Amino acid sequence: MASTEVTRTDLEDWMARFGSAVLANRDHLTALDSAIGDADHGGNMARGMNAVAEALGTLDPDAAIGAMFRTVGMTLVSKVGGASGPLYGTFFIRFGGDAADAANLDGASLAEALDAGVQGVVARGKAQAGDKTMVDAMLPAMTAMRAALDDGATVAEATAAAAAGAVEGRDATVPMVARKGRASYLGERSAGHLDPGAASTCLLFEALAESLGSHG
Amino acid sequence: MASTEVTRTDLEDWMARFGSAVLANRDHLTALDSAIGDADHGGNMARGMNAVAEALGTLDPDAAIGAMFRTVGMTLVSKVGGASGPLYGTFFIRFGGDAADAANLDGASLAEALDAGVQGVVARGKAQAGDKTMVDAMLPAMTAMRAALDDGATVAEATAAAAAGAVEGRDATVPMVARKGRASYLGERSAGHLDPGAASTCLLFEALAESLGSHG
Amino acid sequence: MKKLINDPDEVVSDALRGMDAAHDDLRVDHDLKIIYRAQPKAAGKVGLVSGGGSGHEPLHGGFVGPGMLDAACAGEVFTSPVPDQMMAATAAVDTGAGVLHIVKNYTGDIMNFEMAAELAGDDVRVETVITNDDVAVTDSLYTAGRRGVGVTVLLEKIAGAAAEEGQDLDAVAAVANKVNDGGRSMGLALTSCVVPSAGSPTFQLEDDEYELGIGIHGEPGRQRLEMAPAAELAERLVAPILEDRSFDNVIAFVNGMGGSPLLELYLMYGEVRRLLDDAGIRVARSLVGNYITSLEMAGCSVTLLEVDDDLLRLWDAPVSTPGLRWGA
Amino acid sequence: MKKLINDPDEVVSDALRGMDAAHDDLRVDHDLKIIYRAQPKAAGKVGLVSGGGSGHEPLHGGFVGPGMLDAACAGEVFTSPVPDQMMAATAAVDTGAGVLHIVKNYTGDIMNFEMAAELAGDDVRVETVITNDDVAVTDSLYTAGRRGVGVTVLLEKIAGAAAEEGQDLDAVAAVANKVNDGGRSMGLALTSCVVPSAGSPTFQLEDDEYELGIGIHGEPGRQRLEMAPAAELAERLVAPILEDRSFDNVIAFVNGMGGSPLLELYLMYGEVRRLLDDAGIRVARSLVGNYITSLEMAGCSVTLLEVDDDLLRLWDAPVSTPGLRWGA
Ligand SMILES: Nc1ncnc2c1ncn2[C@@H]1O[C@H](COP(=O)(O)OP(=O)(O)O)[C@@H](O)[C@H]1O
Ligand SMILES: Nc1ncnc2c1ncn2[C@@H]1O[C@H](COP(=O)(O)OP(=O)(O)O)[C@@H](O)[C@H]1O
Ligand SMILES: [Mg+2]
Ligand SMILES: [Mg+2]
Ligand SMILES: [Mg+2]
Ligand SMILES: [Mg+2]
Repeated sequence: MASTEVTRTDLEDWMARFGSAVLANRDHLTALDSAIGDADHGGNMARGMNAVAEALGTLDPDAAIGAMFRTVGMTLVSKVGGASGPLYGTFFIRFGGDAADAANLDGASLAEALDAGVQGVVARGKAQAGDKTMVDAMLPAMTAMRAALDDGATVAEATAAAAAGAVEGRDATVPMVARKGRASYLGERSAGHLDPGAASTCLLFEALAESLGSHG
Repeated sequence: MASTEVTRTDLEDWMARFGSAVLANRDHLTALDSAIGDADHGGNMARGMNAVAEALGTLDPDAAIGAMFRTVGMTLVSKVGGASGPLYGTFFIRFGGDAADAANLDGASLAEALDAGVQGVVARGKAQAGDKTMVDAMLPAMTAMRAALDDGATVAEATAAAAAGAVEGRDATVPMVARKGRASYLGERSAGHLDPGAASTCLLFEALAESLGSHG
Repeated sequence: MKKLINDPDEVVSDALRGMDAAHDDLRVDHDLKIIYRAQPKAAGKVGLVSGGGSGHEPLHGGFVGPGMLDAACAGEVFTSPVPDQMMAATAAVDTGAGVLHIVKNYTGDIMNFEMAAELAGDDVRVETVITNDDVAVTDSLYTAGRRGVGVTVLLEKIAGAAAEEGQDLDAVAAVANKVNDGGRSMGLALTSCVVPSAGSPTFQLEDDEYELGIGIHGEPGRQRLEMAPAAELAERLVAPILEDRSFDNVIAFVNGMGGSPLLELYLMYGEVRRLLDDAGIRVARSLVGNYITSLEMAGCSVTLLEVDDDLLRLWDAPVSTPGLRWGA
Repeated sequence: MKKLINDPDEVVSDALRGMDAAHDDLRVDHDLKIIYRAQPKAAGKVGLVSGGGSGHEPLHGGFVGPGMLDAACAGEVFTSPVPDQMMAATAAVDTGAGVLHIVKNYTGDIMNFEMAAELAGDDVRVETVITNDDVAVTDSLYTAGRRGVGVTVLLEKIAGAAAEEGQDLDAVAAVANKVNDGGRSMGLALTSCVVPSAGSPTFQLEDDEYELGIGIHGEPGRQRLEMAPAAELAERLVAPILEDRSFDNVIAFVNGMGGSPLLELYLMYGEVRRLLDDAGIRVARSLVGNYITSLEMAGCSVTLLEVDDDLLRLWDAPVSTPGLRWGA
């Protein structure tokens, strides 16, 4: 049975998988954003994750998890723009801030760092549950992950639960009427469409679960 | 058997029939002009013939044929613009100039007045036979009318021959490569399309033949 | 998609290359995608920085120059610029008198300008004015709030004139806020637009439909209605503006979304003017043309700005930018 | 057809109503559809009258004002104006120094201006300059000759400045002819346009095609080609111009056909500029934007005008019109 520790290498794998997933889903994310936004979410995320891959490629291999995710976050802030740049940027900056100098994370400290990221997104964007944003995928992901850990789940099980929670949360955005971001301008017409940011958040949690799938 | 004389009333009927034909064919003329021009020939001719109807409605009922067609021509010049305004305007001004103070026309003087009109168009537009313009309908119309009159045809027969000549001339514009007017910019691409001005000229000669269909 | 572009992902950098070449009185930082005046403003005058997604040209880069902006940060198409740009622009244009940030109210723009301010620290005094003049957004409690649209153009001109005459940062910010408070806009689209990196129209409209209450990002509006004559369209734009605020003496601005012929914009202006006359509203100044666009979208917006002598003086002051120029 | 219009047959009169309302410094004769300066030019200066079909806005009406035209005669959409208009405009703007007619080379325009001259008699001395700068028309023996396109804008500005400085009719006509002689243009379309009274697009282009060698009336061009990147499109426009005439020092003008975003026009300008640099041609001045349009057609044209110090001085002279304004 594999390690229970989440290493920097695991987290690099997370970023690589998330990046690939974003590129593979670029057109899909843009199509979602065409329906209730401005048709750029796929392009925004792809530009950002390409820049992240480049930045991580030249990062000091001894950098701690905290420094690594500060780089990820600052890169997204510097390269993406729009709503998703500051939001995902803040997510990773706060994630890194919480992980700080840790060399490895366990299930609990991973959940804590993710929580810090989510709280950063909420603080930055001021969205509440039900506003039809990425937060609606993040919150159920964290709830599911906490519950799994409380039940004694492994890291692999807990992140799989988080991914499943994100998917559920994402799909629950369909009937919602948007109250934040561009989609909110549509009023009732925003109902019936899946939120693009919630969709990219699912890719994030699914990538995490894949990267840690063999962790005890 | 009806009169051999062409009266002012007959010529008013000609203008009324030509006007109706233009309105009925407005979209058709514009469609032809879309293919090799700028999609306004139907609108131009309709605007002009509406104005002519109005002008003739208020014309001194005692005005001679010459004065009447000077009004028709000047109205077209003043209201149409484009290539067709000066060309049809000149046609009628010269027609009227030739008819002058005549109260009635016979076959020969009608042909002469029409010829004066056609020569006016040629002088104004400098198109030659084969340039794919209204002149390609006018010249065969006049040739046919002259030949008919030389053979002793009635006015009705002669104008019917003119109309048939115009139709033949119009259809012969299809394979031509335009050398005058807007269509000439297309070069070889103008071949394969009927010239819109030749089409409106057919309406003119057909209207004449209809108006004089019962004339000996 | 058919566009006069090379690589869809390089549209903004390629266009900035052309803009740089076309205008000797502008300087472009191509790395950071910032448009500056070639000749910086005199020391002691307040700097004006704006920015936003590209695709709204001439806004904002075309409004850089004497009497208007000092710098404009260009984002990707319809994507707000990033904090690095605003930080660099702010530092570059400050002459010691502080800098006004002019931000259109969109979540992304707000957050990126906010982060720029947080990251910049206290080196430069920055005030921010947020434009939110779009009356199509009726419910600001349950939305991201009204969008910044046409008023942004008028505000950049008027605040630019205030800065140029030497007003201090508080005064320039106050005049900017006064413009935003006194301005209202409403827009409609006859067609969508094509975001280059997306490659197909953001939405589809039938041949007998139009979208009422659109923004400037090719996003659908609040309502899809059956196509109507210009007189009725003008009423659909003017009525909600007049319901939202009373007007007495205005700058009347008919803005093209980018794809409608100027002939039609003038025609719409005639209709708008008739409605204003009927409502007893005096028109002090007029502006008609493509000033804040949504790529090739066909359609237009109407903006009314209540003005007093002070705002009119600032409006009339010389301005010399690629997009707006008079008196200089 | 979806347009910001009322009755398709009233588009021009309705738009002129809006134009009149929008510009206090213009006066519109609505009966005759003539746009005049509100403040006529000083006595003893040559008058400039132009005109043509509508749908090319801002040309010509938007170029009426100090430093440019004295009057513009507006025809129906894509239909040249009628002699009555040119006669009235000529009589109105003559201050005794004579009048220059600026006519784009189209059969209809030529004939209507010609008839105006014939009908006017000898009351006013009139000279006529005919613009025919379009290199797409290669064979002038077997066509109506080259069309007048982009050069018309530059000519109206430069001849307007010559008239404003008090040059006499012969001198103004000479400078106008010099501009026409030294200018060449080439255009392309990505889409057709919709003539309001026709109601549907004049031609159809597939999603992977463009028309090379178009004019400004929505007419198809000489060649239909497979869509290509901007760099290649720029070459298709610039190469035939440089083949037709040698250039040394130019005003480089990228003109939008009406439906292409300004972002793309700047991008094209960047590509054009690269080609001119490669060819060793100096660019003295640049102009980028929608100046001579074809309704909502997407596409652009490139115009190069060889200039010397004299033409540059006239180009730089103050101009104050709705469509072109600087130094005043
Ligand atoms: N205030 C907010 N809080 C959280 N998420 C938000 C907020 N506003 C927008 N979002 C998310 O951002 C996504 C859109 O991102 P993107 O398209 O990249 O940026 P933009 O909306 O600026 O074009 C939305 O689908 C939504 O999930
Ligand atoms: N030089 C010319 N001589 C004779 N007829 C001409 C000439 N130029 C154009 N035409 C005719 O005019 C017709 C076009 O008229 P119209 O569409 O009303 O004007 P425009 O070409 O100015 O748009 C052509 O189909 C052709 O028959
Ligand atoms: Mg978006
Ligand atoms: Mg035509
Ligand atoms: Mg965006
Ligand atoms: Mg025409």
